[in-house]
Order: sequence, then structure tokens, then C-alpha cells
Amino acid sequence: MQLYEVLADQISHQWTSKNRPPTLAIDNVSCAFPAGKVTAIVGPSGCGKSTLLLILRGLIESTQGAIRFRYTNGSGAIVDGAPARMATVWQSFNLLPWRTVLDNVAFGLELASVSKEERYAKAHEAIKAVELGGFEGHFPSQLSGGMRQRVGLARGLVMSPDILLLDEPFGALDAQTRVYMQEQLAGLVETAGKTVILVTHSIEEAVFLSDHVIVMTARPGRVAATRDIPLPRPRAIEVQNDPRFSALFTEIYDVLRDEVVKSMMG
Amino acid sequence: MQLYEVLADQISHQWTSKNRPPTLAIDNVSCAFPAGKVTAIVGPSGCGKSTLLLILRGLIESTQGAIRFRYTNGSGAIVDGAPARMATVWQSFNLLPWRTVLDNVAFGLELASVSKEERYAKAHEAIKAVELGGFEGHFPSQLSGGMRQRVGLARGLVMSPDILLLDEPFGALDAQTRVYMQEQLAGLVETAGKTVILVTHSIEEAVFLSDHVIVMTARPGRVAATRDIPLPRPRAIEVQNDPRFSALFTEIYDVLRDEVVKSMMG
Amino acid sequence: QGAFDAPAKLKVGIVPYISSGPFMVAQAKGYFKKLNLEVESEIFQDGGLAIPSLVGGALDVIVSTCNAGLFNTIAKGAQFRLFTDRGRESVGMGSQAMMVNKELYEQGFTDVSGYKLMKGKKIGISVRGSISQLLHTKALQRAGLTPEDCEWQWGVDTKSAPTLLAANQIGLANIPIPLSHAVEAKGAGKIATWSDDIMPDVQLAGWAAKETFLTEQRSVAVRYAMVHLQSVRDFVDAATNGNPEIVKIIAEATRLPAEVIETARPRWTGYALDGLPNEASVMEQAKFWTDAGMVTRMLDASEIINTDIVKEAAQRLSDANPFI
Amino acid sequence: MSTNETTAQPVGGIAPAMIRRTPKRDYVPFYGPIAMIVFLVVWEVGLRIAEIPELYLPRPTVIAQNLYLLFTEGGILQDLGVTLYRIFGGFFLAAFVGIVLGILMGTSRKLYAICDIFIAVLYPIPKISLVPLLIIWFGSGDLFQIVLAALGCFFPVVINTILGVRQCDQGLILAARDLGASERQIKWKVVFPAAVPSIFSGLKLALGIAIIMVVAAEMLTAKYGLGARLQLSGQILETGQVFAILLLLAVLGGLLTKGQERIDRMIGRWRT
Amino acid sequence: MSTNETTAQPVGGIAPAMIRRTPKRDYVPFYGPIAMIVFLVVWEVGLRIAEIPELYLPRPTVIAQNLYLLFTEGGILQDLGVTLYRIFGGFFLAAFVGIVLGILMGTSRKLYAICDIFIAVLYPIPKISLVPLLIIWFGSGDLFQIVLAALGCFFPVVINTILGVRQCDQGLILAARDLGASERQIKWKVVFPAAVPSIFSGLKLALGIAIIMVVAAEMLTAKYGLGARLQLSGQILETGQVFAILLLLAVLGGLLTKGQERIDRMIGRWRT
Ligand SMILES: Nc1ncnc2c1ncn2[C@@H]1O[C@H](COP(=O)(O)OP(=O)(O)OP(=O)(O)O)[C@@H](O)[C@H]1O
Ligand SMILES: Nc1ncnc2c1ncn2[C@@H]1O[C@H](COP(=O)(O)OP(=O)(O)OP(=O)(O)O)[C@@H](O)[C@H]1O
Ligand SMILES: [Mg+2]
Ligand SMILES: [Mg+2]
Repeated sequence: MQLYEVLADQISHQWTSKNRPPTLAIDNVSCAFPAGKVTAIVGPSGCGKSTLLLILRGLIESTQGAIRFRYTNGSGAIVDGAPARMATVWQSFNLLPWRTVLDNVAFGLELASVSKEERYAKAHEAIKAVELGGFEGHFPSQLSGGMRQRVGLARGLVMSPDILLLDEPFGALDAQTRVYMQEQLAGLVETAGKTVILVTHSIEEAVFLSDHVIVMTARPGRVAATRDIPLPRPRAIEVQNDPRFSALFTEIYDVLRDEVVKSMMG
Repeated sequence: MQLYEVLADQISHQWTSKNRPPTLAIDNVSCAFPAGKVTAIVGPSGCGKSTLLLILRGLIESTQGAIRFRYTNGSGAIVDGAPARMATVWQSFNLLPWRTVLDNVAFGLELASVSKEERYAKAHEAIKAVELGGFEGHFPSQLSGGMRQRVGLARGLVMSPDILLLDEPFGALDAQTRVYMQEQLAGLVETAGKTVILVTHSIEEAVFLSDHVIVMTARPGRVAATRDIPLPRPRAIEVQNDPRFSALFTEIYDVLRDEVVKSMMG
Repeated sequence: QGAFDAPAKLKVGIVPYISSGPFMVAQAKGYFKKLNLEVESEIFQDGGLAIPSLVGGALDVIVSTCNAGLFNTIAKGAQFRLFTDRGRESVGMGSQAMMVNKELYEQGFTDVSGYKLMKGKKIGISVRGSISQLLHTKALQRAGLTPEDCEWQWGVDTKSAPTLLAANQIGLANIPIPLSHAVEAKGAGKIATWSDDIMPDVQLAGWAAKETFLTEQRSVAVRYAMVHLQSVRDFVDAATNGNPEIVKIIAEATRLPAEVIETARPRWTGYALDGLPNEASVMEQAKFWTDAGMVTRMLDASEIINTDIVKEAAQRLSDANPFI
Repeated sequence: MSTNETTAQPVGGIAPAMIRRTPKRDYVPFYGPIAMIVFLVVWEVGLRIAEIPELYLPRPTVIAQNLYLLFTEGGILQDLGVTLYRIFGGFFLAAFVGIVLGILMGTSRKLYAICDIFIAVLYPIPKISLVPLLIIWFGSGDLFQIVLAALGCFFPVVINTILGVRQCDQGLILAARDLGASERQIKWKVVFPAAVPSIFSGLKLALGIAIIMVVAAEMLTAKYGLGARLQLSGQILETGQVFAILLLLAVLGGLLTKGQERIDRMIGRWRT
Repeated sequence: MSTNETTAQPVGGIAPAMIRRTPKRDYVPFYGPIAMIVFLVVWEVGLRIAEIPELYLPRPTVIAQNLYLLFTEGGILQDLGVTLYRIFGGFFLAAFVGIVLGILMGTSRKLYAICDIFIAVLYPIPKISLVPLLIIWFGSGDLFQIVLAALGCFFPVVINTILGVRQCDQGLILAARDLGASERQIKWKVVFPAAVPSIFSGLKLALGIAIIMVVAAEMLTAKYGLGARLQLSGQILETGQVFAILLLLAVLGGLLTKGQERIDRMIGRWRT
């Protein structure tokens, strides 16, 4: 299995629409998402986090800058190249409303022409992993917000992606389910060795899950600070009682506060 | 100004749809939402919190049970009667996509035939209060998730409701904006004396904002426990350092954990 | 060109009315096969629809109704000719009833002179440039009026005319057999006079084919005309003696009840036994439409009518009749 | 935010309604048939009282009687079969071409730019005025009828398909692309199902047009088929029969539409 | 979840596309006119080479010449005016009735149950077969033309309005009700604007049908109007003139549709 590193090189993006002045969402963002590690992005609402994710995933073209993927090949050399599989978990779920939970989760595999038997087996497994066993036949409109979000999570996980992009994956979950899912994800990341990019509103979540945090400024989003999270792995939720955790939390909180205040002044 | 109390009396609700067995979302819930106080509802994902809110607001009819409103009239007697204004802030925002931010916020006033000048003045004020000044002319599709949520908040607040129902109003906000908005809401509640019903995933938020917490069981939702929050008001974010805060947090956390574990076992 | 009776296929455009009786008889009795012709027919409710198919080559022979369109097409250079008669309003056998509403009938519009009552009244016709317009105009002129003295209502086809007559929305309309009898029976209007009272022996239509067809496939055209002549005899005989075999053939081909065909029998369309189109009538019509400005130039008879074919057919038939 | 004195007062009239807003679920399926029966009775009785001749407007009972006769003695079943064949021929032809082209046009700006002008220009041309041309190209048989019907119902299908495609949530497309969908897969697994409700309402319109076009064309050129019968009955002034055939057409249309709706509901059971 | 060996391999072909997926924005507005010009040239040259007679299918230059003559000598402008008046009369009548009824039907299950059966039954009846009845009731003048056109385009408007109303997000209705909207306000401030895209595609279809119906009715009965001109030209087989009028109709239809699209875009600028 290859581990992919992602590099954002001076990315800027401007949203244009016909009747409004253009919005500069992100401005000259350069950063690295190390191979096999979890990198969290935090920043004020509207600072361009979701936009950056779209660009990293190659779904929109940035107005400036470039994205590079690198991995170490068999003989140890570093090679440029995009990975076979990336998967995104969306802030707004983006489930296909006419497909059942099962068929939504199996969708990516279906696209890759995986046999019906195999994809349903995998989908069932993923649905169990997000604790939605029994809801396979429901349509998204028949689920609560938190349940929909978990379907989105399962849909991404079932693809066993090399790079996983998560946009607020736990936003709609209740406190407890959230902790459960966070622990699941932490476990997954530690064993599977994926490159994970996580957008979150929760500093706790960022510190708990990631190896590396990028704090963004208010719009236009720039990189305000980056911080390594040297907490030992495997991590359990109790790590939050570690004094290093509080120190990291406060440090990031302070940067972010300044940015939020700035965003609200201006 | 009258202060309204809301009483839920043995409410059950079953969702039916043509092709699935019916889902019993909430089962025999009786609880009171005291006048002029903030009551928080927490519970596992899918336990029927949003459903309960719809019933309290009178937007769907429960399969069983009744809702009562009471207030103290001029001479001190307690009288039955629904309030003039209730407003809901929705988990899924529910903004009218063809209206600008300004016209979305002014929508409720427009429905009540408030003059154009007056309703725009009030809407501008509310938009500033949620820190969206400058976005009046944007359409919802041009905003980030957190920004949309704040528009929803402004749209409810501008109505100066007697009873305010909030379904995860801060779910899509970043950590800092969230604290800011929470403090705003705490201040509003303390001065304006409204009856507030708050659904949240965050125990911290419940404890910080409310006078009273209702913990619901996993689906079908029942009342698992209720807890008063005797923290002094006005509260600032620093109240989270109060040892009573941690005690309350842990207490609620423990009840909720059992429920979530139950819900995940099946 | 091979033998006179070499097998040939041809496509024919017809209209599904009683006036197509001879063609129906010919098909039912296998006259075409006898002369080694394989005929395929396509139905048109309006003969005018078939002209483009003839000119374009999709059809070989069509019923060509006499109207402004026919003359104008030829005037504009389309090379086709009427090579036999295909129905006329023989005296006493006119197939178009001039029907009036009750009010006019009671005022005395009971024969062709009644047209003088039409001043300021409404005449319903289906389309402009059709033979109905010509008939009404001639009758009006004979009664001392001009077409401008009446109001003309277009779009009154045979289906809406009875209702409009009954509702007094129009005063006069021409309705063909057998519908005219049904209309009178239902009390919707009265038969005042017939087309043959206005223009006796007026040519209604002819079988038309392209000039090239008539020369290059002359034997086929002649055989077609022979079949026509023979079936016309059967048809005309049946019109007088009511031969039930022929009545049945027509009923089946038109899908109308046999009683209806039988009732209409005295006024089945008239045919010339020699198959020759009424040249005088055709030229009169051509002049009328040219004067009305609907045809770009006045035509010569030889540009419209070809009599060679049917003359040869008549000759061959009298030499040896292959149908008996 | 200051309290608005005018609007903050309790408004008595609103209160009770607030508690019970979900409309009571009456059992409505019988409303339609009952309304129809009332309508028919008024028609029958009205004409009897006003003594309007059958020629104008026959009474429902006369129409029903004629319809019965058409079935028992008139051999109308054969005509019905012929007409149905032509209707469905045209309908399916137009549906197939219209949906495929609509999806391609809705997803490709180039193709849209090229085809749109032709559609805009061809759509308002009365198809009936093309009859002479079509007869030359396709003869006056079944093929002509089918092509004419297809021409008529192609446009609603295309226009509604494009509309449906355009309304497809961008988020869904992004999500599918993220999961590795090719442009082709996006078209057929995301955009197409998302457009299905809109396509269905196009098909509903199209089926109605197909019926109209086939009947009109049959009235012009056919020997068999309901349109030909309509023409024939008109020729002998059997107004009762004319209305009976119109009724048959109406019932046929109603049945086809209901069938279509049932399919639509089956496919669309994910909604609400 | 186990790693799928087959699908987890890097697939070279996908990689570059991943980085640049937004389609490049070509300047497409000229594609349509260019395609149209190519089409016309092929038509002209094709017919010249194949020597197909004008009666059969006239060449574009002949049509253009005829059109020119119609304007300079034929006094076609008056006919155009008359026809436009009738088209818009019928269109606006049907649009008004159709939208209002559609919204009421889409929001009331009872009314839907009552009206649906009539719509299903009346829709497939060829409107042209109602001409005799309509003439009796409305005469053969403008009113008749307008009513006939309105009858024809009423159905797409109603059907698409109901569709649009049904697709309205329940959440928006709940939110409005929460803000104190009356049922009436919900209809006109939430359901109606939400249905606008769908209504517009119904109106687009309806305008096309209005043109067709008016022209067809004019062909049958009118003295003036483009349809009357078409009928006369067709009757005397002036094919060049027929095509010139068809072209005029096509251009008219194209212009009206484009105008409608512009209004639609203006109203719908909140999308994406
Ligand atoms: N499709 C779009 N069209 C126009 N502007 C957009 C669009 N999407 C986002 N924007 C603008 O870009 C900016 C950044 O939006 P983005 O969604 O990336 O923020 P975010 O950091 O994800 O916010 P949140 O935390 O609230 O989700 C915002 O100002 C928003 O108005
Ligand atoms: N419209 C609906 N139709 C059918 N079932 C529904 C509907 N809405 C909710 N449900 C079901 O009712 C149950 C409770 O849903 P609800 O949305 O009230 O949960 P919730 O507590 O708000 O969850 P969350 O915290 O995830 O938002 C769920 O099992 C869900 O599947
Ligand atoms: Mg975002
Ligand atoms: Mg909820």
C-alpha cells in the first residue's frame, strides 16, 4: 500500500457569480498534508475550508496555484502521482435521495463495477460500523440528521480510500455518538495508515484526532498557524485529560479567537 | 409581556410511510418547559428530538398526547392559551433559496404585514447581531454552512418570539463563532425573559445555556432523566471552569452514555 | 419496353368515398391482376394531399380533384396530366347537395333560384379555391348577386356543417352524398338543390399521372385506363339497377353500412363511359380560378389533359375485352 | 432587537390553528368519481329538460349506448388496437430520443447551444402542416402516423428532461465524481434519476399529445384506427357515435395517464 | 473493511482528470447559429444538386425570396399582428387559469381528487375535434381562436404547476408556517416561487402549443392571420410561400421562446 502526501502550492480561489462582486474565498494557501497522517483544518465560519477541500479533491479548479500528490514507490524513491482512491465525507451529506441507505453506501463500489454480492457485503459491514444496522432499506428522507451523516461516513469508508477528506463529519452527531465515531476513526487511521484531511469546528476534535493542525484566518482564508500534535498513539478519549492536550487546545484556541474577532469586526 | 410555559402530556409519535413498517419515534414523553427559562433536550441521534420539536410547535400532530400552553395573566392567575409568537431555528436551516439573506430574515415580518421600512430596519439589525453584515444581498446558495445557520438564527430572533425553539442552532458553526453566538444567546435569554427550548448534541452547550436539561433515551425516545442547572446567571464562558459545571456535565454524560450504548446495541 | 401486359407495380392515391366506387370494384373483382398490374393504394381524405406525393414520385397515379391548387401546380411547371375522367356531376345525379337551414327553406329557398335570398347571409365552405366555392359563386351570379353580397365562412367541413346549419350559424352549405340524406333525416337542414342544377356535367376530378409516366410506362397507363373503363361500366350499371354485389363491395371499402350506400345510389357520382374528361368544364374552371388570382397563368387544355391513353384503352377494350 | 409592540401581542385567531395544522386525512379517492357522476347526471338531465337535439350534443346515455354498439357490432376493438400501436410507437420513439437528447443537452453546453436553436425553431411549427412532406417521405401508413406522433411529443420530453437535468443538486454530482464516477456514470446514475420526476411530467404531456396526433393523422389518411372511425361517423352524421369515440379516447387517455402515474409513484417512493 | 485489491490500485488514466474536472468554459453562443447556417447551406446545395422540384421541398433561397415578397407585397404584417393577438390572448388566459388551478390542486388533496379525473379525461381529446362545438358557442372570430388556444395550452401549465408544487421542500413550508404564514401566504410566498422553474417550463411548452393551436384554427376558419395565409398558399400549392410562412412562424416561435428564457433566467438568478 502506498501512502500519499498532498501538497497545496499557493492556492487561491475566487467564487464568481453573475450578479455579485466576486468573493475571494482563499488566498495564497500553501500547506502540506503528510502521508499516512491526519491533518485537521480549523478556521472561522466562511473562511473557505470547504472550498479548499473541493480544490484538494480536484472537483473545482482553483483560480491560482496547484495541487501535487506524492508517494514513495517500492524502491523508496518519491514519485509524483495521484492516488487511485480518494473519498470525501460531505458537510451537507449529499446522499442520493432515491437510493436506500444500502444502495447509497454501495454506490462507489457500483461505480467501480464491483460485483453485486461483494459490494453489498462490504456495504453491510460499513453500515454496521457506523451503527446503522437495520436501516439498510430506509431512504435518506426517512432518517434523522445524525443518521444521514453516518451514512455519508460509511459511503466514504467503504471505498478504503488512500486519502480521506472529511468535512465536518461529526457535526450532526450527538455528543456520545460523536465520541464513539471519533474513536472509531482514530482506530481506523492508526491501523490502516491513511492520509486524512479533516475539516472541523471543534478544536477538541482536531487535537484528539490529528497529527497536525492548520488554523486558517478569516476570509479570505490564509494559513494563520500550523501546529504539530505530538500526543502518543493509540489515543483514547481519556487523552483529553492529558495536560499537553489542554496546552495545545489553548494555544490553537488563542490563534482562532483572534481570527474570529477579526472576522467579526470586518 | 407574558411568559409562557409549555407542557407536553404523554406525547407519542409514530412516523408512517407507505413502504416501510412505521417507526415509533417518541414514546409517551411528558415534560414541562418552564416559563422564561431555557430547557435543553439532549439524546442520541435519531431519538426523536426534532420530531418532538415539530410537535411542540404544532407543525405535526402527535399520534397520541397533547401539548398545553399556560401563562400568568395581569391579575396573577394561570391561564391556558397559546402565545402570539413562536419561532423555530431549524437543524436543516430551511432558508428560501430564491430570497436574499435580507429578504429571508425579513420574511416573518413580511408575513405579518409589517411595513417594508420597519421590517428591513429590523432585519438589518438582526443580521448584524449574527455577524453577517455585508451579506444582505447574497442568496443562500452563495453562503457557507455556518453562515446559512446564522441566517436561520437571525430569521427566528427578528420575530421577538415568546417561545424560541432551537434545533441544533450552532451545529454548523466553528468553535469560536459558536462560543460567541452562545454568549449572545445567553445574554438575550437573560434580559428578554423568553421561554427557550434547545435541542443540542453538546452537553457543554446544554449545561452552559440552560436552566433545565431533559435527557432522552434512544429511539423510541422517552425521558431518561431531567436535571436542573443551578449555575448562577449571568453566565459567561468561564462558567465552564466552575467545578459544579464539570459535575453536571459528568452526571448527564453518564446517563447519555448508557442510552447511546443501548441504541448501538440495537 | 417489353410486352404490353408485362407485370408492373404501381402506387395509387385514392380518396375513401363512394366516388371511388369504380376503383373499389376493380380491386375487389381483381381487374388489375387480370392485366398483370399490382396496385397498392394509399388513402387521403383530401385529394390535394396526394399531389406532392405524385410530383415527388412516391405515387404513380392519384385522384386529382379539380380546384385552384391543381391548376396552379401545373401552371408552376409540374408535369402531370389528367388522363381519364374520375367523376362528374351528371345531370340528375349530382352528388353534392346544396343544403339550407330551415328558415331559408321556409322563405322559399327550395331550388337553385333561391340563391337570390342569400344576400347578407352566411355560406359555409371547407376551403377556398375548392369546387364548392365555384359552385356557390356561379349560382349567386345566376341569381343576380355577387360573391361579395354574402358572408363566407371557411373551415366548415362536412362534419361541422350540419351542426352549424341546425344552429342557424350558417344559411347554406354544400354537403355530399350520403351525408346530405342523414342531415335531412335528422332535421338539421333541408336539401334545396343539387350541384348538377348549378353546373351540369361539371368535372370533379380525374386520374392523374406524371407526363413521364404516361410516356415511359404507357402500357401500364393504358392498362390502368382499361381497368377504369371496365369498372366504370359495372359501377354505372349498379347505380341504376342496384347490383347487390357492387353495393357490398363499396360498403366494405368505405366501411359505411350497406343501407347507406343503397340510399345514396341514385346519386352515386356520375362517370363518362368513354372515360374522357369534360374538357370544356375543366377549362371553365381553370379560367375561373385564374381570374380569381389564385392561378398564376391561364393554361392550355393540352397542359392539363391527355386523352391519348384513354382513347387507346377504349380501342383495346372494344377489340378484345379481357374482363369478360 | 427591540420588541415589536404590534406584532408581539397574542393574536387570538392564530392560536388554535397552531396546535393542529396537519390537514386531516380525508378519504379522497372517491371525490373524483363522484364529481364525475354529478357532472354526467347534470348533463343528461339538463339536455332532457332543455330538449336539445342529439345532433348538437348527445346525452350521456345515448353516447354510452353507441359505445356499447361499437364494441358489440362495430368491431371497434380492431381500430383501438391499431390506434394504440401507433400511439405507443410514436410515444416510445419520442421518449427514447427525447430523454437521451435531453440529458446530453442538459449536461453539455456545446450540444445545448447547437440543438437549442433547432428545437426553438421546429417546436412552434404546427406539425399538421408537415403532413404533406411526411407523407412523401414515409407514405401514408403506420410509419407516417408514428413519426408524426413522435414529432409532436418529442418536444415536451426534451424540454422537461433538460429542466430536470438542470435542477439536479450540484452536491450530488460532486459526491458522485468524488466516488469515481465517470461523466457517463454521472449522467445515467445521478443526473438521470434526479431528473426522473420532471421527465415523467414531460412523458405525461407527451402521451396526451401522441394520442391527439395519431387521431388527427388517422382522420386525414387512415382506413383503420379510432381517428378513421371518427371521420367515418362524422360522414354519416352519427353524432352519438362521434361522441362515443371521443369518450373512448378520453377513457383511453385517462387510463394511460393513471397507469403512468402509478409507475411514477412506484419509482418515486423515496419522496417524503 | 478490507481493501479491495482490484479497485485500490492507482489507475493512471484517472489521475490527470482528477485535478481539473471543471469543464473549460468555451464561448458557446455562436455554436447554434453556425450549426443553423451549415444546415441551411447543406439544404440549399443538396437540393440544387439533387434537382428536387420546388413543389416538393423549396430551397432556402426560394423561401427567403417568398418571405421578402410576403412582407413587401403580401401585407403579411397585418396577419402577423392578428395571429400574435390571438396567441397571447390564449396563452395568458391559459397561464392564469392554469397556474392558479395548479397551485390550488397541488395544495389541496380534495380539489386534486375532483379535478384530476376531468383533466385526465379532457386532456387526450383532440381539441381540433371540438371545433364545431366551439364555433357554436363562441362564433368563428377572435374569441373562438383564443379559447381554442387556451384549451390547448392549459394542460401543460396545470400539469407542470402541480409538479412544481409537489416538489416543494416540506422544510420550507414548515419554516413558513412556523413564522406565522397563513395557508394563503404559504401558497403564494413559498409554494408558488418554489414551483416557478417548473411552471416556466410548462409555460414554454404552452406558448408553443398556443402558436400551433391558433395557426391550426386559423387554417380551418379564419380570414386573416398567418394560418389563413398558410391554408390559402397550401391550397394553391404555393410551396415556397407555405415554407416562407412556416419559417416566419418558426422565427416567431424562436423569438418568443428566447424572450421567455430571458425572463426565466432573470427570475431564477438565485440558482447556483
Ligand atoms: N458556490 C458558491 N458560490 C459563491 N460563493 C460561494 C460558493 N460557495 C462558497 N462561497 C463563498 O465562499 C466563502 C467560503 O465558503 P466555504 O463554504 O468554503 O466556507 P467554510 O470555511 O466551509 O465555512 P463553514 O465552516 O461555515 O462551512 C464564503 O464567503 C461563501 O460565501
Ligand atoms: N419524515 C419522516 N418520515 C419517516 N420517518 C422519519 C421522518 N423524520 C424522522 N423519522 C424517523 O424518526 C426517528 C427520529 O427522527 P428525528 O429526526 O426526530 O431524530 P433526532 O433526535 O432529531 O436525530 P438527530 O439528532 O440525528 O437530528 C428516526 O428514526 C427517523 O428515521
Ligand atoms: Mg464548510
Ligand atoms: Mg434532529
